[in-house]
Amino acid sequence: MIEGLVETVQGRLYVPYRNWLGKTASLFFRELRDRGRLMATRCRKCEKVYMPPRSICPECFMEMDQWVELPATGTLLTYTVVHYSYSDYHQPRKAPYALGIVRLDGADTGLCHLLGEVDFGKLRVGMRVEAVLKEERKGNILDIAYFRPLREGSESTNSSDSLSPEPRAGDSRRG
Amino acid sequence: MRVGIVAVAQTAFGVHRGLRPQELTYLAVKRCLEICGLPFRDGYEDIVTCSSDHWDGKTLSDVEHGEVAGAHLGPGEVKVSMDGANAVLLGAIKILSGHAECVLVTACCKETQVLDPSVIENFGFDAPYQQLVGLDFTQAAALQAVAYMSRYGLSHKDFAQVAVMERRRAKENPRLLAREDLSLEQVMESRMLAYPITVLESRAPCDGACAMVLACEERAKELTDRPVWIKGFGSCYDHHNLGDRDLSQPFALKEASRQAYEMAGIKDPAREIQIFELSEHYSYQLPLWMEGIGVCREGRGLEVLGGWEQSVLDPLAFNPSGGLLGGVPRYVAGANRVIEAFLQLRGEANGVQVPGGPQVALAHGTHGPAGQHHCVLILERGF
Amino acid sequence: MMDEAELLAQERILEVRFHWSAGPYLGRFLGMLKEEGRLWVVRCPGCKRILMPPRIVCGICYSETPPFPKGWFPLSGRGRLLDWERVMYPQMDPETGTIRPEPYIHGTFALDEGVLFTHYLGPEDLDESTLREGLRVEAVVKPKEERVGKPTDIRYFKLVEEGDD
Amino acid sequence: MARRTAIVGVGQTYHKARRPDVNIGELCAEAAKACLEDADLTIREVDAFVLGNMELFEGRYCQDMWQADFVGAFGKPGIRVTTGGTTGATLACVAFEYVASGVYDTVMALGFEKQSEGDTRAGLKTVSDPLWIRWLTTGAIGYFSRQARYYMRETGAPEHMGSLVRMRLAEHAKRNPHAHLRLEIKNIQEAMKAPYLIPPLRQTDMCPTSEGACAIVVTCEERVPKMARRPVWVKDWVTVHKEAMYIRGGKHSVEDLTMAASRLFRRNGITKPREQISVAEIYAPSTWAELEWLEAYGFCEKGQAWRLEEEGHFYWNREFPVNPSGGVVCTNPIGATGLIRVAECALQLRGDAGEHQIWREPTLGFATAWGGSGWTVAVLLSAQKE
Repeated sequence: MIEGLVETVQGRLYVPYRNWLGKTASLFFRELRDRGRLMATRCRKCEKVYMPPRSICPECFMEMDQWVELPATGTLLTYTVVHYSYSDYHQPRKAPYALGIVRLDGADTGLCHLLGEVDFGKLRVGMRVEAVLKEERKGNILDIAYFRPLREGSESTNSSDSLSPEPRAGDSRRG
Repeated sequence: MRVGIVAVAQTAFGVHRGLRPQELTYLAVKRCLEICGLPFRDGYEDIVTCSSDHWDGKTLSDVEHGEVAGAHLGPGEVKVSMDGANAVLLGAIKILSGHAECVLVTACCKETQVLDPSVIENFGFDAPYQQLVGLDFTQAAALQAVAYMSRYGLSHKDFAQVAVMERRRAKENPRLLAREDLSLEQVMESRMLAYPITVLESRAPCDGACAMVLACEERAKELTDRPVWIKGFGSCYDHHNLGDRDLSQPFALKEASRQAYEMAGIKDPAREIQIFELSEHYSYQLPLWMEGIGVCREGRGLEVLGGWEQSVLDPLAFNPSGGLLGGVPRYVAGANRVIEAFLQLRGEANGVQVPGGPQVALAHGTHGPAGQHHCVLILERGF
Repeated sequence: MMDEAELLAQERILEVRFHWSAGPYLGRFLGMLKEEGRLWVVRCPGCKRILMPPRIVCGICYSETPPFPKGWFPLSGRGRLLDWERVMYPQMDPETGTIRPEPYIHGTFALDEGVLFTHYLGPEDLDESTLREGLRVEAVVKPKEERVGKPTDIRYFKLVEEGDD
Repeated sequence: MARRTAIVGVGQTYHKARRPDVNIGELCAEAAKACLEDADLTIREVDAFVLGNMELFEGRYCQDMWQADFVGAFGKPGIRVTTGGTTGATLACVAFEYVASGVYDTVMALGFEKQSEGDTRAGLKTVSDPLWIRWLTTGAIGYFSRQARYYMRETGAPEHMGSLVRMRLAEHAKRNPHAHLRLEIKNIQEAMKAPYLIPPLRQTDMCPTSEGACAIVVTCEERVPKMARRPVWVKDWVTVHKEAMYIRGGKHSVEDLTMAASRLFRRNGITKPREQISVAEIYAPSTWAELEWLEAYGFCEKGQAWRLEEEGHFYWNREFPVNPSGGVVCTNPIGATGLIRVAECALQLRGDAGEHQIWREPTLGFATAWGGSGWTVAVLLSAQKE
């Protein structure tokens, strides 16, 4: 260090924000929180079903007011395994953890979310997955705990039944 | 009317612990104006700066960058808060509009002063659905890389080879910091960030600034006898929700380059363009962007790059500079692509000059998660 | 409109740590303040104004500033009160997200060397009714062991008697 | 200029203190839709987008990425420009340049702010250099209280002038359905009951923090005949910046405003601004600034503005209407504020301003934005092509 010279100064930005989610997302999260349902919006013009739901169809620039309930099952469009931790506050899990984009059955778009109960080495694009909901839900996207691989033979389960709660510690149902 | 690039300058890219962001911009501006002999402030009617409040840690980051570029009671100033290629694009538009004859374009980012880059990027995802999942741009890129791999049966090793190739070129480029080769093993075994992206396959954060002077045709010819013309440009937004996109298809890049080709009158880019300076922030992006600009078939970018696919294009046409992986700051990135393309067309790309006197070049910049926004410029040698 | 109780918001804190470079100009100003407790400045070689704080280039005449110590000199730290205001509203500190205690008096000073400076006007129990433009002021610098190389190494500016300095 | 450009559509949201029913994207969508409706265009007919706001005010990083899907920018060219307080007007200028360049025919500029989502004062404090006096700055309130004191001292304006300006703006805002603050102020005694922020600046003298968005559509001469609305022609625009203000103190400086206006007027043959210009929508964050800045722009002599104000000269139905929309003091979604000035000016020139339509047949309109370290953007609009 040179005397009489300050080379660097440590500082930070620390500002809290409160972003409103809007009517559409609020309705989606309330349905998810209170009834455990996954609701999507549908464009009357192009008939695309948007999950996560939005109020405006980005392609047609039309307002969407049709709601469609979707099953908890879907297909993995892509995935990654995150190996670094940058913030306990911003990252929902400790690394390593898997992330993916899931297209729920009946939707035209994918939802980006965590993948759980899965061997990282067995992740494949196209694999069938289902949503696992948290028991205590707060009204945000992490009310879905994660998506996990659908076990063979469980495909026939009807939509709302497959919304099984998150397994508790010691829960042996899933082996 | 044509828009000419008459002079360019860059600071060294690296860790500049001893300099403030505006001091970096000043050094680039000073050098650039010296090159073309324009006076400060009075030599140009408009300034386009490019920086970010988040990365400078300061609302109105252009207060400082504008000041050292000569904005005090002089030319107008506007700040582009996205990749630097867009600043060049806006500079060209200002001249085409007739509102300015000469425009100074600057870009600066001091990435190494930010200790939490991923936190900033996390705020780049929409509040309701994507932010809480903890995404940052590396994770979004990794999702794109896997989608690309799985669609065309590519492997991580393929992408690692891109990093090796780029490093081989980067070490010849005196404007970049990298001086040593990387082996495939080194790349593959470097720290995995998010599968399949390792730390050596992602752009190294660094500090730096660049500046360039754009001028209308008449002024450009006065200021230099070797102008480079901006013949065309285009830009395009893709969807924000990652799941709305087919990540293996750079739709927005296809659209941006289509606009640029149309404006430049280019019908067959692979035959008409000799240099492609693309913004690959991660190794997998180089082949993917090559497909996006329409010079090779979908899924064949790696083959063309490796020289295995029959193509009119030499693999050396793509990022002869060594690309961004060798360390070019964000925001500066796209403008740096323009500068490297400019140097190639002028025959001044010391160390990495492509032989044969290239006539036309493409420069590309991208912004947002997994290439949500793309900007493409076509440059032509004007002498 | 939906009942507001049914509308959701998401709270997030943007906390980004920075390692700001102070550069050879401001860094020198801060470093000398820490070292000597004095305000070292430099005159613009072009328009001759004092650059406060020192910076790489004069924003008005575009002359490049010589690096320390050529042309640099310390200010006396004395001057006259130009303007002040009692800040009476709560303000969030963007470095901590906390609300700073109010009120305090914020002063602008014309230093004797012909340059403006701005700082707290103290001490805390200063009687605002005694203030008027043109009063003599002087910087109160923290003792060396408390100085860290920030402008707050000056505790505040205090009023001094005319001719006291 | 390469091509003539005209504003052929404007749209804005109803500005409020909070909009919990919409997220940022949805707020912008409202303005984009209103604008397209006004122009009777579909989104397909818009060739490019110019987007902007204050970067740190909602905390969002590269906000345009999220916004794009909500304003119809998906699959279209676009750029994000952010210049602080002047952002809105800069958006308009960049849109003019996009069209004038001949590259894009029809361009939408859209600015917004959703100030309840962050802390505006903390956001504004970060304008200051983190290593210099960020810990000390008093933000806009300190600045404009000094400005008010300075104006009073220099011109002899009495202390009630701020409230008198506010009464005019309140009257204007009442007539503008989009305005945010719609105070009923019966008389000057009532106006002067408002509490001080820093004397002589009262709460009612300062701009609020609003949520809202504004959009305009700009098109080229060739396309104008096909448009539904009467075009408002863009005559000229100018940007003037000042050096970074390391220390805000001493005399208030308005040289940026003066230089911007004089450049604009000189280039366009305006020698008697108050006679030749029919309406001014100026970006003045406080009532006192409005008075001083009218003088700085050259609309009246120094010290004359408050006297004209006392005579009621600046009301919407009088000789020289200033801020018939209610101005920034009534409505301030920062990233949109400058654009609202341009949009309101265009509405006046078109004769579509409704209850706050100015009385005479307007010819020229003057819109400004102010921000940064003392920056001005000024735009000159014309009802006639020539």
